[in-house]
Amino acid sequence: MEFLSQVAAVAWKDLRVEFRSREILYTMTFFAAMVLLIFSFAFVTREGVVLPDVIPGILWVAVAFSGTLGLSRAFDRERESDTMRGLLLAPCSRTAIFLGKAIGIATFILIVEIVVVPMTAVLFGAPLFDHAVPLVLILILATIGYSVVGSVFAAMLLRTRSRDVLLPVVLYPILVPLLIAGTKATAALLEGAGDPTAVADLDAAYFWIKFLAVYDMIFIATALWTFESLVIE
Amino acid sequence: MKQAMYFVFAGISVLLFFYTIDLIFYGTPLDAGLYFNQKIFYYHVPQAFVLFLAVIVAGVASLLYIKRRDGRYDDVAEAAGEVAVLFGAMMLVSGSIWGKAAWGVWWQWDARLTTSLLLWMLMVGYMLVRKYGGPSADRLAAGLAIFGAVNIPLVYFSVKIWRTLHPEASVVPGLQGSMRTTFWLSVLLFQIVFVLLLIARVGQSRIQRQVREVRERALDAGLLD
Amino acid sequence: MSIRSISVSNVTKRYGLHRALAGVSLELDAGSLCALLGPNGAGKSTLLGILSTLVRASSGQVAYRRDDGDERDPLALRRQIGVLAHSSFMYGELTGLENLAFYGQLYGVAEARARAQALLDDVELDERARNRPARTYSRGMLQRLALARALLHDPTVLLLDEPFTGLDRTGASSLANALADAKQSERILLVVTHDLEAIAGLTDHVVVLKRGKLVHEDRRSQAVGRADELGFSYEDLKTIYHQHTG
Amino acid sequence: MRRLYTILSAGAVLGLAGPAVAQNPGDTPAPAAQADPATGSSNRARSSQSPAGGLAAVSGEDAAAAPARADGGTIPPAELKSACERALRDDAEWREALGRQLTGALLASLDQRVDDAEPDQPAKKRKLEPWVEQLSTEIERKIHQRENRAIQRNNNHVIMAYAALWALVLGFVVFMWNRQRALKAEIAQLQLEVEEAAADDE
Repeated sequence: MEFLSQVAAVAWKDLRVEFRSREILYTMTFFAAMVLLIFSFAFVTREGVVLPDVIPGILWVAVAFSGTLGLSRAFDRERESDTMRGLLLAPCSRTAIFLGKAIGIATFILIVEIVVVPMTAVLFGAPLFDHAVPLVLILILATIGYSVVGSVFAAMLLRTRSRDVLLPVVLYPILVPLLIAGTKATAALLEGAGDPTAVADLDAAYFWIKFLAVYDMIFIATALWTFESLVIE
Repeated sequence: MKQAMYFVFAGISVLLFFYTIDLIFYGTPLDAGLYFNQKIFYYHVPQAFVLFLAVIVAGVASLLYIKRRDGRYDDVAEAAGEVAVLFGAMMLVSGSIWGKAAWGVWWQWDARLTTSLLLWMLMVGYMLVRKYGGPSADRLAAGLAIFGAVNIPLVYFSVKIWRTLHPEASVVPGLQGSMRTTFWLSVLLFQIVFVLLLIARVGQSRIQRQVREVRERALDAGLLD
Repeated sequence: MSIRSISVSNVTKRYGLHRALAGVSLELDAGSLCALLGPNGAGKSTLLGILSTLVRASSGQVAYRRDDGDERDPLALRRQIGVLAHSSFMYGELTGLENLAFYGQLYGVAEARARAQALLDDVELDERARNRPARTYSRGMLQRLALARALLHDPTVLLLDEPFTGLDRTGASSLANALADAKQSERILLVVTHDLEAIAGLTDHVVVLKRGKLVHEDRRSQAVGRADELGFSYEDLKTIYHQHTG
Repeated sequence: MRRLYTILSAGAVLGLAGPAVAQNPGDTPAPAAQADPATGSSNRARSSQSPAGGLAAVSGEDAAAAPARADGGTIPPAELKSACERALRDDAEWREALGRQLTGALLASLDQRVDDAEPDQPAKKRKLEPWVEQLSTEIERKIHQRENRAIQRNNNHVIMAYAALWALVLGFVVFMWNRQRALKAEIAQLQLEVEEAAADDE
């Protein structure tokens, strides 16, 4: 029981500190918006229209990159103010700290998604919200998976010199299935974007949602099982 | 004894190499569609097997390393990682040549090729982490190897569903007669070469570790400074 | 279960090929304040890190003795150890009270908020100050907050790393009083410092480290509980320090 | 015998077997060369026709009547033939023109052959002299055979692949070899250091 209260304490602290300074939230959101704009230079055709099946790609790349930004910043902040040592000194297992941080980061990414997804819908005219329920499911499941795996590696990279460089190197190969699933699920939702008659390929979307759930479970289990021995000095 | 076994296997692999070369160029009929280019198939697919195997070996060895804190497993993981990068490179080269012959383009986003490329990128990342990870590089690399190995089936399925519009029958069971024997002989050849290279590479990283430990122990004992 | 003594036997620590500690052995007892002196880079902080279970020794053992045998479980150990470091471990955005409440929850302290309020009174952080974000605190206030944090879970071992640096006269003397009280209540105290004057009179055990080796150790048996009989005076500490690190 | 030779060569070049692909029956590729029964006969037919008539046919108009002699009698074909051969031999320019015309006709027939193959093209059937037809099918077959052999032969492409693979393995082994040597040097150096240190301590 104490484990859960410790996880809650760390998560609550992270959220409270962030809502006071909002440093990560603003930077991540701005960065994600910038990624969207940069992609629009690449994909908006002369007539000002974006090919429909590129839109999920743009969305998920923006989320993935801004997530990495948020991840490394969240852990860097603990290291700079040396508060990480305060946490490590506390009588709680490293896994509790890691889970607390993961919950914090998941919340940050979700907040960024709340801004970025409507923005994509507006900028690229994608009817994302026709099927809001599956969309929200996809976003939540993907964010959970992302923050769990991301936190594991960000925590391990804490004291490494070249961590900002190594985090993407380490993280993206592992996140490939998640990004594929996210992109394909969103694409399935936008399937019938053109003509009103076509119904979006819902069962494909739900397949990918199940895939994301399996991905999350597998990596949460792996993280819980190996994290303690991965970070012990 | 181990040394002798090693050279026995090396000999077998050389013989098997000649035999498979002969079989590939003479023993097997030309493929109806690809004529001669199909011949690369006998090397391409076994390499992919070895790549997958090497990643799994690296993952399991890393898991044992962090659970048992024993440097020997780390050597195996490092060796398997490097050999995986080698075989991955070979597989990609032969794959793209076969692609050029079969589909006329150097790279084809075929499900299996893409999965192998992603796995190869993972192991290249593994080498990068080992090289630039600093003092905690071993644990970091172990973490990546474990998560990477767990990731294989996920990558395989997600890419398979993403890339295969039509589920085409896998080529391997379709072989008959001399093609089949040649194929499985080449697979055997590559497994042996993989094990040989792995053992040699493990020996090397073990020596490196032992040298480092001797130096450290000497430091502790105040012998060196 | 409080820890009665800590015995360090032949502990070494190596970062890659750099040797921070080379075979240090010493005993720390309840109710005594040990001053760990030595030039920079002598390995003082490393030793403190090892004692606080944060850093793992390359070789050698550290035994934390309780009345009924050794304490092995690191989580239980950390419940008994309080650390006051140069950095305050405080979150700038959170107020003093919130910081303490957070750590209280982490340490599993019963009624963390009440306990925090009491400690903030002890360290004389008034009502207005404790509800301001910690980043607005002065160095002295931050140090007092950090001391409150270190004592939050009533640890029997108190490790202090350069606690006096940056403190003004009143701050240093109030910290010294707090240390005296801690000694009074039979805790194990280890102070790493250069500020000999601040700990003069409190120290009954001096250890000098130089380049990772223990070069000098001296105890002044001071009857337990008799704060008035001074242990090492300022002059004693100065001579010892210069003698062994000259 | 040939296989043994190839194996040795393979060994020498480490997998760069330059197999002379024996044309053993098992190896003939699927598109069997259609043995063209007519080729034999078409040569005979061509020689009996007078080249002049052939020329007219080549340019597509109907065959003209036999040429008349100035004095109204017809010139016997044999005399006509030898006169023509002499002319061909002497007048290089005319010969070349004749040759060019002939190849032009052949190319036209091949083009038409391609057109016929086009499914959506309306088959513009142009009446061609039979011997031109046979000649073009024969050429086409020859091209096909050459393509076929090239494909069979383009082992340089696949051999390059095998070579690249084994070069990679070789590169890896050499890379490990160097690292082994560096390791040995480091061990020797460490040995030295330890001995020195031990010597100092006594």
